[in-house]
Amino acid sequence: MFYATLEGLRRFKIPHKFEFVSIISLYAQWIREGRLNVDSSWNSDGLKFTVQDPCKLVRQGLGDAVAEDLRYVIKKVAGEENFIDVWPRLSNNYCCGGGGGALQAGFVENRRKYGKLKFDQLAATGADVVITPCHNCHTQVLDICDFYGGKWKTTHLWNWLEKALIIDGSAGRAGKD
Amino acid sequence: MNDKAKNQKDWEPKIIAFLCNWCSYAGADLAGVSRYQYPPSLRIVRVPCSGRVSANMILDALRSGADGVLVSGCHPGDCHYISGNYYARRRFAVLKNFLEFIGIEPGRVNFSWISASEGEQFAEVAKEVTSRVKKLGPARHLVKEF
Amino acid sequence: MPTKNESITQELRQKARHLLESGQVAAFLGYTSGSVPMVMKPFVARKPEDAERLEWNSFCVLNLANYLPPLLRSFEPPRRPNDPPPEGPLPKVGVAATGCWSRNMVVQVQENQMERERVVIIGISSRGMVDRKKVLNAVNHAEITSVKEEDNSLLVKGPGLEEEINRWDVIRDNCQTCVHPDPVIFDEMIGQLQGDRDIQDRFRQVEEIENLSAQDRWQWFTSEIDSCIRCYACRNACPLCYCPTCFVDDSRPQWVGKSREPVDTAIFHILRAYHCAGRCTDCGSCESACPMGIRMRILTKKLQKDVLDLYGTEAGMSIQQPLPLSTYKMDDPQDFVLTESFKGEKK
Amino acid sequence: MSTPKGSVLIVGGGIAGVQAALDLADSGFYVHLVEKSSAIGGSMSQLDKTFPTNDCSACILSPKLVECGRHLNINLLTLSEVLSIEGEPGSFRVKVRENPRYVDVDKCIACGSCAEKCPKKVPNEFDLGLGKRKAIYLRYPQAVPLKYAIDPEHCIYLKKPGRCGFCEKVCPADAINFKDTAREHDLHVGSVILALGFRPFDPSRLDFTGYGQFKNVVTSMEFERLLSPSGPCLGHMERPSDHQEPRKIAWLQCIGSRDINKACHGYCSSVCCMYAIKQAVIAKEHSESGDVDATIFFMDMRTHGKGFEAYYNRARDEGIDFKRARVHTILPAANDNLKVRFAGEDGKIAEDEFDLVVLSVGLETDPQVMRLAHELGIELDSDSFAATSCFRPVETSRKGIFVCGALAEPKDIPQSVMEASAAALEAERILHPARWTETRKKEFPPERDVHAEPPRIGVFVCSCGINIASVVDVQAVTDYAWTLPGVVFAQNNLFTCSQDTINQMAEIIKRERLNRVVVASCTPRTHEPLFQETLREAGINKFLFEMANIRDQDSWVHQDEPDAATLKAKDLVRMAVAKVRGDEPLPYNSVPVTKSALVIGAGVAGLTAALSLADQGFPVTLVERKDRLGGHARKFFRTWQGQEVQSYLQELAGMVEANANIDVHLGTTVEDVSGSVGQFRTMLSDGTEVKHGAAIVAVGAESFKPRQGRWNYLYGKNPNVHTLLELDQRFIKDDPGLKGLNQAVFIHCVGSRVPERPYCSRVCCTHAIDQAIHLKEMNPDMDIFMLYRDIRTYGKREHLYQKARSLGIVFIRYDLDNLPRVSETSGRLVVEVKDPIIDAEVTLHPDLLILASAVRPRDDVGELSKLFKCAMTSDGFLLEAHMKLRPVDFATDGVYLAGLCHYPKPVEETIAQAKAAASRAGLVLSRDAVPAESITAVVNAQKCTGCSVCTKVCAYHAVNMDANSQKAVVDTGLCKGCGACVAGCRSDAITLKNLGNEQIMAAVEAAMEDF
Amino acid sequence: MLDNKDFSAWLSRLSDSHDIYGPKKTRKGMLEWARLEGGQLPDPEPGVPKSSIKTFYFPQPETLFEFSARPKKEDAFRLHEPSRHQNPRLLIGVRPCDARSVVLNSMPYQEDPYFQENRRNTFLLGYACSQGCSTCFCTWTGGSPVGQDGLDILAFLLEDGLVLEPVTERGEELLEKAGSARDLTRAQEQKVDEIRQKAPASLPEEMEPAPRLREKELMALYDAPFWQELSDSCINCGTCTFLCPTCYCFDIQDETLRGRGRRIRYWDSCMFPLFTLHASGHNPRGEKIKRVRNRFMHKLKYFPDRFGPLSCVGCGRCVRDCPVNIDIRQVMKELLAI
Repeated sequence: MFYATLEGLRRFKIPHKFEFVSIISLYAQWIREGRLNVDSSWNSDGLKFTVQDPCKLVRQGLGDAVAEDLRYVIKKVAGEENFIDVWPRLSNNYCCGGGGGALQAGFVENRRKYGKLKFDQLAATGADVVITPCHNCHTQVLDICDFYGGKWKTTHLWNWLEKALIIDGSAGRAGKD
Repeated sequence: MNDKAKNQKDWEPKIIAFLCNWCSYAGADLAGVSRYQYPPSLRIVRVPCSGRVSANMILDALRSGADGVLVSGCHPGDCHYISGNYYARRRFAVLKNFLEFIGIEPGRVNFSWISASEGEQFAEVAKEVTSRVKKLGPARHLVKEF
Repeated sequence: MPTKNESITQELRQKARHLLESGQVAAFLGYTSGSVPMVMKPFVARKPEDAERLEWNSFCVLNLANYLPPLLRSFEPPRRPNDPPPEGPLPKVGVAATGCWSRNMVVQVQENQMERERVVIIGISSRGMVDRKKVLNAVNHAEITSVKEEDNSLLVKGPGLEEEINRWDVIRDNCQTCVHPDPVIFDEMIGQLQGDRDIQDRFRQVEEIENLSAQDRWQWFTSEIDSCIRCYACRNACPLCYCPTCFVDDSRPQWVGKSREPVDTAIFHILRAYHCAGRCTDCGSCESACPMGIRMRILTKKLQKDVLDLYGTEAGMSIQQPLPLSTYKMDDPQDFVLTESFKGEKK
Repeated sequence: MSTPKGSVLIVGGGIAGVQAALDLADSGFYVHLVEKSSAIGGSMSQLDKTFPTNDCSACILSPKLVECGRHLNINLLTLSEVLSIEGEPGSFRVKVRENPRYVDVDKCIACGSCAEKCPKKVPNEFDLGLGKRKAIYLRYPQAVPLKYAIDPEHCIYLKKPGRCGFCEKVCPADAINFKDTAREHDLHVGSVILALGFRPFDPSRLDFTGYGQFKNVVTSMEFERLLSPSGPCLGHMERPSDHQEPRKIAWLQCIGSRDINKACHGYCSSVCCMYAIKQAVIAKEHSESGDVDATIFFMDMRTHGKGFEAYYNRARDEGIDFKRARVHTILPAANDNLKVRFAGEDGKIAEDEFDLVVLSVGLETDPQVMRLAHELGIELDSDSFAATSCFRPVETSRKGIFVCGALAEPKDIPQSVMEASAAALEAERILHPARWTETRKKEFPPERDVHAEPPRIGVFVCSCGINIASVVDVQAVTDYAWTLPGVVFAQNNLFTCSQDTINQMAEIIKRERLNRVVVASCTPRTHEPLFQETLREAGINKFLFEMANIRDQDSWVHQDEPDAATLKAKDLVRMAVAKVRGDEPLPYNSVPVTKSALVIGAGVAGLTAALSLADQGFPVTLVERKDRLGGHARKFFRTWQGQEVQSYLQELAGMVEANANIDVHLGTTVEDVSGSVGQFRTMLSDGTEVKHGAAIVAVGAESFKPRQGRWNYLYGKNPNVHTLLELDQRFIKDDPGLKGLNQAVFIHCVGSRVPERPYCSRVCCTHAIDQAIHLKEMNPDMDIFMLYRDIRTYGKREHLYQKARSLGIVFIRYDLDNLPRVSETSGRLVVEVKDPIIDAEVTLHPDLLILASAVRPRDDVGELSKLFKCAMTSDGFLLEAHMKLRPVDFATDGVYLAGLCHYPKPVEETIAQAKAAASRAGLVLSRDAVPAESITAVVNAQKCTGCSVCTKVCAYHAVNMDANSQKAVVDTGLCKGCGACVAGCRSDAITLKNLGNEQIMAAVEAAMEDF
Repeated sequence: MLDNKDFSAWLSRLSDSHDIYGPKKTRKGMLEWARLEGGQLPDPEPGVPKSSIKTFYFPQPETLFEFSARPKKEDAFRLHEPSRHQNPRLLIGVRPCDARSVVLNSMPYQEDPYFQENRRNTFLLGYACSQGCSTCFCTWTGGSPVGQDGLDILAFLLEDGLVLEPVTERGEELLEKAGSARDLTRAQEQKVDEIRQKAPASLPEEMEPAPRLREKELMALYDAPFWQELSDSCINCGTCTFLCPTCYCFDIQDETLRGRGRRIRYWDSCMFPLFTLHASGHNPRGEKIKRVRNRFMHKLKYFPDRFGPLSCVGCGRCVRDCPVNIDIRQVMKELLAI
């Protein structure tokens, strides 16, 4: 929806006043502004995080800026030292292999074959968690992790943001388990 | 007198080097600027172009007592005078084979291409030529004596 | 039945007489015989009746091209150096020419020493010329007072001597290894063209020396030339050596000492040969003229071999083909260049 | 406008600035050349070799720099920046800030002792940080001026006065000046030329390249330094990570070019394809192991320049792997190697590992330059290059300020040099009334006639501070010199080149009545002119001089062997004395100039050149073989920028016809040419004899018409098959028939880049695409297919290509093995071609088939080239004197070329080249006499055999056979003194003045003397 | 009479105080002068060696003096005598024609210290010719195959040894040291007489051209038409001149080498382009025909006019080795016919 609207307006040169902003950039902005207070001390076990740059959001969508924001948020949330970047990265990151309807249309074998590249890339990081800020990527990364025997946990970003959130700047975290 | 000097153990060869003004002579200068050290055997004669060097000149150097000769010019294509080194290349190719044919030792008469930016290469060539000549010992074959 | 050379002699006389009679040429350059067996006299027939003195046999060893430019000049009206050339066509000269001689004529045309239009060339495909020294060796240097030639043999006579020698055995080295016996330019032919000869080891003499060590090569070279008396017969018999002042005659600069000293003699022979590089047709005149039996032809043969190997050309094969040392190709071989061989060594 | 100023400011000391400076200074204008760094030379000085000739860059550039540095009428302002420019054409006030060098340039002798002692190592920007230099440094070994400079950023003393200061202590010339300060100059000039160049694109912005991440990913400029013998690894080609020689190298094209995505540079940088090929070729050559695998990843191979396509073909034959693929990512691999993933044209993913990856980075404008342009009011285009137009290729938006080189658009060296001359011409056009008003001229006393005197030789032995004296026993050498024959004076000096010693030397020459001088010091290449000038000041001919190089070629290279070095110094002095004894006074040759020009060909090039000269007051004879002006351009519709050609052409022709200085001969050809630079005499077919000082050949070319053979494509058989120019004709007539068409197909490279015509015609891609766009704009519903081999819309023309694609024009690539097939069924055209992307045959039914056919040289160019003794390429175009640095000169002095007879090119390049040719011709026409070489060949007619070897080996046609005497004669106006004839002559009949065999032999013999 | 063994022994003794030379066959089969050591004997081939003996009188080159080319050295421009050959030379197997050439050359070189010094220092032991060769004609020139002119000792070769006859005083002195000489047997005496008789007869009939040529008018000979054809075939090489024992023209040159110099005298030939070339560039003998003519006119007219005999000893070397068969005998006949 987000990308479809963005690209539609762009390609057909439809005049508009929309500004396209990802929630991720807003998270980052709010963290920078101090409106969201996050603290990575929860991650005392040193869970390692890595990331998937969704094509529609980054490469074809809003570009490197949003991907940098994504990393900024993860580092804030999980701790600077616990983030391991992939290579290639940002706009140049690999596609998850599940796009273009592949997840829905039933080409399972092909999809997993394309996904092998993504799997190898993510596995090479040794991360415990892969952040996938796109539902489509999420499902694909989840599937290839399962299929190829990955050890990581595939999640969205907010799951962890919530863990690191400091309510009122003082009394512990919300939803601490 | 000359021979006596040559029989001494600390014999240092004298090598006449005909260097073209635009490339190899400049390369020799650059070797100096860069302080690349090489044996003090060369006696450089500056000529406008390797195409200026004739067989007669090379033989004259040997006849005068040079232990070796080096002729060096611009790399093919770099000639300041468009094509001088191309003609030189043919003259020298034929001459070098010929001199070796009549028994002049390979290494007595040498040719190289050295550009103005190849200071180190110049020093390398100077060393190589000197060591070749040293191995051969003092020139005798075409040295005029009286 | 006349021998081949007798037939050629007849036809040559006929053609020369015709050329002289008809006024097509002012003179005809050929050979006549003289007082010593096996030595022929280059001869200029100036009148039709002179043609009868022309003779062709296996002892015509000197290259007639050598005589052509001065002979042609002798028929030009005298003029000062900067006077314009005389108007109208100049007298022509007829000449007999074998393969190598004709190739030297080509070189002379290329080098601006004569005009092709001014010579009428009677081509003779060469069967090879006899080396007088080989004959002398064959009879152990006994005195020879007469030699009679058949197509394939020589009958040699002297005080207490009578011997038949196989002709091919005493043919000059250059003729034995000759690849191009046919004239490359001619106006008329006597006899047929025989085509290029397939010689497998035309450079064998050169290769044998190449295979020696440097020391042995020097030994060979010096012993070959040590008898040289600096008479310059080799130079003067050579159609390439037409400089009014040869480098040996120069005193400013003094390239080479003028006397009989080993180094100077060596340099004379090196430079004389080198000056022929790419121009020499291996006609063998130098060697034939040498009174001391020096085989200086091997030097020019070596140069001929290298020029052929390196640049793929042989002298005088056509007027259009450039002389190899006055031209170049971008990708001429340069393995001999130290800085290039460095590359090779490291490979 | 009142009388303009006779001086010009040039900003930027790269090859373009230097060329413009030399052109102007040599034709009567005073030049201020402002360079930001400590030495001129620009980017070209950093290159190893140049394409397509593989010339050594430093070797060919250096002489120009030295000339610039020594020029009496060029004021070199290094370490300087322009602050402001006020005023108008003819009179600009310029403020320049000259930053402190901290080294007195009058004193510095560039011995390098300072840098040797300087403790502070700094990354060397000249090597792009790959190597180190000191805080006191020389920008590069051949730097001009050859003076050290202190980098205040890093100098320990300047940061903390009192500390360090070693350089000051060791400097033998007392040249260090820590108190140096910035100076401001107010310059008053008539015109300004901006030659600010480019900077290489910084690929760290493009993360996929891994640049900055992986050590073995380098930019192409860095790789130049790695290849260069003067670079950080002395030409050994090492990769940065482990200093091993790379065995397998990849080049990635279009890094920072043709990339509207991340690099934001939509334009093509024009030069990268060629330099990548060059680097690959050189890497293979350089390699010590001899087996370097080179792979070039590219989109379109753009080898559209003269000799480029042949270079490309040769590179392919030599085994360089060209992969048409866009690389996705560089991945790290073991041993610091790099893995490259790419999709081939077949769509298959492949992977390859390399030791080294070179990023062929594009050219962009430096932000500092953008700021300066902004401050000066110079408009930049959307790509941040100086905005120019096709008809005014070197004019900026501000009148009187001109631009040349890569500042206006990415371009190669010859194009930059051409524009530099063109910019110089524009300045001259404004300022010509003030020619020679501000220039200086050196005056010398009359020379003493020394012919009859026996040699009286003076020997000056230089200590060069301690540069020589610390190794060579200079006193012993001086004493020794006294004993040599002919020597009547010998002296040792601390610095022979210092001003006071020079003055003293002049006095000694007079007092001792010396008639020969030997200086034993450094290299004649830098110092000979200085000492020769001293001889002239002392009233003797400057050719009575020799140098013995006892520094660069002795003391500096035998530092640990003082005895041997001293012996060698004596030998060198003895050799120089032996040589100088034979030196004779030589004439300062010159040829008086007929101050008018002949321009052959009245196309755009000829018209422009004629006008450019006539506007400066030089009479011009313009010869055109056809009976009207305009040439090839009469068939053009518009430039790639959209300007209409015909109206421009009419205007141009009108101006020519109206110009009283131009004498037009229509329907006329050149019959015969004699004479040489300054004094040509040309016979025209109409019987006129023209005397002229210079000539410009602009005879154009023609369009290849594929009437038969392999490239016919039914041309001339089906009425709907056109060449580009024929379609232009229909555009010019505004043919309504074009609007209703459904489909058009263009076939590129018809008759270009094929075995019988192996060059690229350069203009056709842009032309065809522009036509396609025009068709599409006329009728947006028209389907248009471009069948191409490589799209070569170089430079800013790339935007057209992008536009065409965005308009929906379809591009299908073909290659020589798979040519499009054109047939006809019942009058309708059928085009079949294989589309490699979809891997399928495509059948098209165009209403219009346009053949982008080759530009081919005219057949009669050969005749003309013979008349002017000019060379031709194997393709049949005229061959300039030097592909890189003399793009509009012929090897024959005084003859210049412009336009299509040189090589196919668009109208803007033709105009620039025509102006450049006019500028070069102006060098001759602006003076009363042109200097000619003094050291020339001379024939001894008595020895000459007339064998003509000399005439054959002379590259300048300076030796000819005298028709009467049949002896060689030398035309001293043409002779350059190379001596190829001398070495070729068997009878020593031809020799070089002062470089004859006797003299060289005297030196050789002297070298061998026992003592 | 010495048998070969004693002869060899004698030579061996002499070689302590003399440098001995004689004709030997080279590896190329030709007879040439060679140093004989340790009692080596010359090869008893008939005919003359390739080179004449003028090399010993008129060395190629002769250093006249040496000098330093460095004016500021102590020995600056001081001329010094070259170190000269010390031992006297003995030439063995000299043919009478060659020996006679020394006498002829001595005429113009009467005052030449170098030539005369060499002559003093050189002893000639000649071998009488028992049979002329086809190219020999000494008898025409005033010589004889058994002539004594110029020799110190004349020897007749017999099968078992040689018969030695002293000709000069110094020859006699030399012979005294030969020691073990034996008297001639009758047969040997007869043999020697036979040689004396028969040898001249084996040669062409005497013509005595010298007096006849002296009588001829110079210009008539000079303008004779046959010179043209002669010069047509000549290649102007120096073979005839350099092999000729009586060609004595020389040129002089200074040579420098590594700071030293010397003045040398070396053979010149009237065939060569530098011969009589003036400093102005003019050469009175600039054309081939003039050079060819000069050689023969000098030998057969100018020399006899000045000194009496022909400047030719009839050794036949030029006839034998001229590459174009120019035959001086023919020339003589042509001249005599005028």
